[in-house]
Amino acid sequence: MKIGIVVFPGTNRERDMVIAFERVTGFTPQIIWHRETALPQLDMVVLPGGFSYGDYLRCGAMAAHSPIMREIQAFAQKGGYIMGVCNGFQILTEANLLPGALLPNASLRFLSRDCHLRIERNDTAFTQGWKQGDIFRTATAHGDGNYFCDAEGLKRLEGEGQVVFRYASPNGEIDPSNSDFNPNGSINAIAGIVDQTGRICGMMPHPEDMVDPLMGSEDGKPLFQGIMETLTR
Amino acid sequence: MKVRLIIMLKQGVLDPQGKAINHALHNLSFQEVQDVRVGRVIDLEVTETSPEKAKARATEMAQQLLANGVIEDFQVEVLA
Amino acid sequence: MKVRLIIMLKQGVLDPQGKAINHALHNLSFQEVQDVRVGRVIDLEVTETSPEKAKARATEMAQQLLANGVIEDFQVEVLA
Amino acid sequence: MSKAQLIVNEELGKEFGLSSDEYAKVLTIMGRTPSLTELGIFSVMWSEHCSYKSSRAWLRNLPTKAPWVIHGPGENAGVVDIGQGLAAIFKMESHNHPSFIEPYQGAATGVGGILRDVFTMGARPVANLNALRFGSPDHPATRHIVDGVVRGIGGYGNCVGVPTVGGEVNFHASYNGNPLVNAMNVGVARQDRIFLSAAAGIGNPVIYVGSKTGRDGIHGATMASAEFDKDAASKRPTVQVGDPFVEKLLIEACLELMATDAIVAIQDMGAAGLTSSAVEMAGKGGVGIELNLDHVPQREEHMTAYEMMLSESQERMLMVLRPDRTDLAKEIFEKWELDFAIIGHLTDTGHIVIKHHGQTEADIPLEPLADEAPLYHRPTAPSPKPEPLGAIDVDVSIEQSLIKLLGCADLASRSWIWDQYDSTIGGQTVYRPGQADAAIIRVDGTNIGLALTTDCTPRYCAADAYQGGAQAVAEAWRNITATGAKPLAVTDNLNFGNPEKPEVMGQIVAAIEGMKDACNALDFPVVSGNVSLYNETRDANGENVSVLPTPAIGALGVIDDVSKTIGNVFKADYDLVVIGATKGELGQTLWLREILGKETGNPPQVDLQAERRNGDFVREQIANGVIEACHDVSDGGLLVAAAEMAMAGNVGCTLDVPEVGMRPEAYWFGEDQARYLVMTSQKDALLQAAKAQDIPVRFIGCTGGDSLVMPSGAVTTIARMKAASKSFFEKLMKV
Ligand SMILES: Nc1ncnc2c1ncn2[C@@H]1O[C@H](COP(=O)(O)OP(=O)(O)O)[C@@H](O)[C@H]1O
Ligand SMILES: [Mg+2]
Repeated sequence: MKIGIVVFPGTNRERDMVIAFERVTGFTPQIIWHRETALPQLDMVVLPGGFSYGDYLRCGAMAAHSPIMREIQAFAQKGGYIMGVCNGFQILTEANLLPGALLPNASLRFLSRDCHLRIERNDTAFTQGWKQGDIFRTATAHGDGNYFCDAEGLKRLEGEGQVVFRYASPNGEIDPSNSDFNPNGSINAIAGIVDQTGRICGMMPHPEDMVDPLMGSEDGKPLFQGIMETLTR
Repeated sequence: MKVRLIIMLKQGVLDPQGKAINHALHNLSFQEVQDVRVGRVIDLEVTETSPEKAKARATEMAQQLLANGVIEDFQVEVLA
Repeated sequence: MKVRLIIMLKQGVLDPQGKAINHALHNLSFQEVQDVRVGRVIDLEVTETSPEKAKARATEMAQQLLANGVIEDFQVEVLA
Repeated sequence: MSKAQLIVNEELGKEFGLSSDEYAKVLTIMGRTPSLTELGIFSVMWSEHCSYKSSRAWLRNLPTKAPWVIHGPGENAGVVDIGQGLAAIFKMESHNHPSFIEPYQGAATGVGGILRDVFTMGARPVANLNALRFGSPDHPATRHIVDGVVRGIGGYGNCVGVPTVGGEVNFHASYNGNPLVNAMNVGVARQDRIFLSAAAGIGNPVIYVGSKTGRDGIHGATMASAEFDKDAASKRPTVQVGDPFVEKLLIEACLELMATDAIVAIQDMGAAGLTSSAVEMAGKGGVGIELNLDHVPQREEHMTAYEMMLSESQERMLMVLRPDRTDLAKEIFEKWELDFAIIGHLTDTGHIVIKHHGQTEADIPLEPLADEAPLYHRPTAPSPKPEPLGAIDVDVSIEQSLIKLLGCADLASRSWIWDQYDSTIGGQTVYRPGQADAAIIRVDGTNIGLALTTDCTPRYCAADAYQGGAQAVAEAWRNITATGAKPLAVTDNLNFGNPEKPEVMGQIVAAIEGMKDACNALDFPVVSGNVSLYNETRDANGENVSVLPTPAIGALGVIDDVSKTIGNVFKADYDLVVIGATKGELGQTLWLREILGKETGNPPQVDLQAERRNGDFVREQIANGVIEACHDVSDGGLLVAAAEMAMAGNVGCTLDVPEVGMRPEAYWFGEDQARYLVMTSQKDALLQAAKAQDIPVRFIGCTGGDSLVMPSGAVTTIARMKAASKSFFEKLMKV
């Protein structure tokens, strides 16, 4: 399994991602510097969290228009898998690889706390480690995670089953209007989506920080197990 | 030549910042305020000397990078 | 009546956003860009009908709340 | 505009902050009237901030050595051995005044500055902490300052990708016009790759990297600088704006360069920017330095030598490189898209020489600049003794008192703050804020754990600065001990009022004395620190009142196996034991202040022998697995400690030992020191071990349920406690 983690200036959660892949799958991802002009042979590209270009302008905007993204677009065209977490999700929407946009949190404040996600479908590489309806705890840490898309886009997303992770209460109830459970105010409590092919996934929370009991939980492990099962099959 | 881009959230996109400011202004007794929308200004100093061309280029910049068409509209103004 | 506030960093104050955007525009081959400054727009919908009064009130709002006088300057414009 | 309009004389020296004596000294050293740039250099190097002229004589008394101390005070940050060839590098620094002027940027640049102090020594920063003091919650400015400071700390720390894992907050009217923002950073480096600032190698190039220089923060000489640049509308703000994005690049670039053999010496440009970094590097190395300012990367036009030397633009570093490695270094900094310029070289003249536009703007001998820096033994006066405790007359029940205390400014849940700080980035955070008495971070790639805390109780210091200084150190040591880690060393941030007032100077001296005794008794040396004086608030009558004396202590502990650390969270069905003697001291307690509205009596007395004995016992029992959760008893006393552990774990407890020989309030809310509330499933073993070592212990109840149940049978639900605890920030920060 060949995973490439792309590092832009200001990316800062790449190390967390490396640790998670190593710990859960035993595979060591390679780091790809944003100035590289060609991608190596890869099964999956990961865009990790952070503040690419300081998140100045809009989160992820400048990274989305940097040269390496052309390669990543081509990689997507050829059927490659892509996962964007937090800033990576923002980059994927800014690059139009995923629909919608991430607006400032409804509270207008950065939020770093644990939340619960419900698995909406488990037939993707990213969710097959769970059962549909499973609830898991994960960390969040972002200022702009408030998922938005217009009414038509939302209908399409929901209709096609592209929502894979939703913010939920610890018991699995979904209540988009409750800020305890839907911390950033996302529309329909959407926390993560896939594109129409199911091979490109973006999510705001950080399962990669939840793979070690010492750090409080191993709830994030199934993400990486699922990816490994798909990519080593 | 100086060009100004004004970038605002599209009608229909929720603007929590505008809402918060509206609220805060009411608390300060600016009761006449009915609605607040918050956006971004980007002032560009460019070498281009033709206003038309400068405007066209700034439009390109907005489309490619500076505005996000999914949620934002923009206007271009040549300042000087 | 609609009033627009344009709030920019004072001359001489470092504008990290502008700097980064300038850089990104160059990477996208907008070589003509020499300098970028980023600011905020706040559009206020007010009940006031006299342009002078509206402007005066918006100025008060900026001074009291909307602009940070330590590092920002602002302009008021009556739009409609 | 011409510099000639500014005549350098004693008068101007005064405006620049130099006393008549100091100005006379400058004349003697120079043997002539200094140039404007030279005067600027003297004034910043001899400022309180750079020279520690009021505190230096006393700071010397603090213990700074231990077998595990690699570098103590004098370097950019303290360095201690944490095993496996690794070192922890840490320091705390204030940004008080800037945070009042512009809370967001003031706090943000405070974080940026302390990060640079740490990574300049070769460490990768792994954790931030912040010790904050704000004005009274009802003061109209407080909300705005809290909002800006917290956003600023989060904004900078989150962006650079360093987790913010702990800190403390107090509110008091003395901080109304002068909040205290003390930022601490901790980094980890290999012991054989630690970088120092002493320059060496005559002829070696001096390199400037990072952001460009603008006219930011040129105060010291404030007014004056505006005068000779009329067109720039004298209103130029002196506020520095931070750019955490550039800081992140700077960290990566510096660490990449540090993996090579290119660097001879390196120093961040902190306060007084280019001046202090150049002077200190050359001074420490015993060499001369010549800079040509034409090569300094500049953000603004027509900057003068004076402005460039005094600018406090952020995110800049100065380095001395091996001459054959400059190309390599340039390549690295260009890769990270940072400015890189050779701006000078080392000389054998022993002078700092500044050239600009072909002119020599300054030429100062370095030795006297350092050696003859002013040093004051300012007069001290004892502080008035606190009013006696007085009669205690209460009609508020224990339960009501508890609820009131949990919602008070100094005890209420701080989650509103820490929720805005990324505390998990890096994937090494074992205990976040609110989960343990000290934050616990694993050192990446090892099992080593670092325990981090900041502590100080200003109201104790105000009542008795000696006891307060000792208490701050003891509490920090206790907080680390309560996690199972071994306390190693201290960084301090001494925040006081105007040292020219004898009572303030008396507080400074007494607090340092208390710190010294505690550090000695606890084997807890001071390895770095910072002093911030002249912190004053103008009161309603226009008088300047000093802030409460606030010697903030930041501390670090270590444990070889991080999985052995414990938190302060209740789980169901354990026994609860108090370790340490309860005498029921009520002087200066929160209970007294919040329930009776009195701030009287002596603060709880620190018994350093008891601290040491009880703490060593607790650590031993944690290592043995006998203690499974632990919380030190401090602000609010025993009942508050139990309530905090209950809220953290969502598990209640039944307290079934009635208080003995004292009024219940004294037992439950007294703030006697050297105590821990611990949770165990091996009560008998614990009690026996304590007895064997003559440690005072007392079984006080069991955990379980969803409420706190008093011996009287009175029940307080966790939900109610949590609501009270949350209400303070909700109310304060409500839009
Ligand atoms: N400014 C802050 N930033 C981050 N965490 C904080 C801050 N202030 C307090 N905390 C956290 O809140 C918890 C309680 O703080 P405090 O009451 O000072 O603890 P204690 O009195 O036990 O030392 C600790 O985990 C502390 O790190
Ligand atoms: Mg503490």
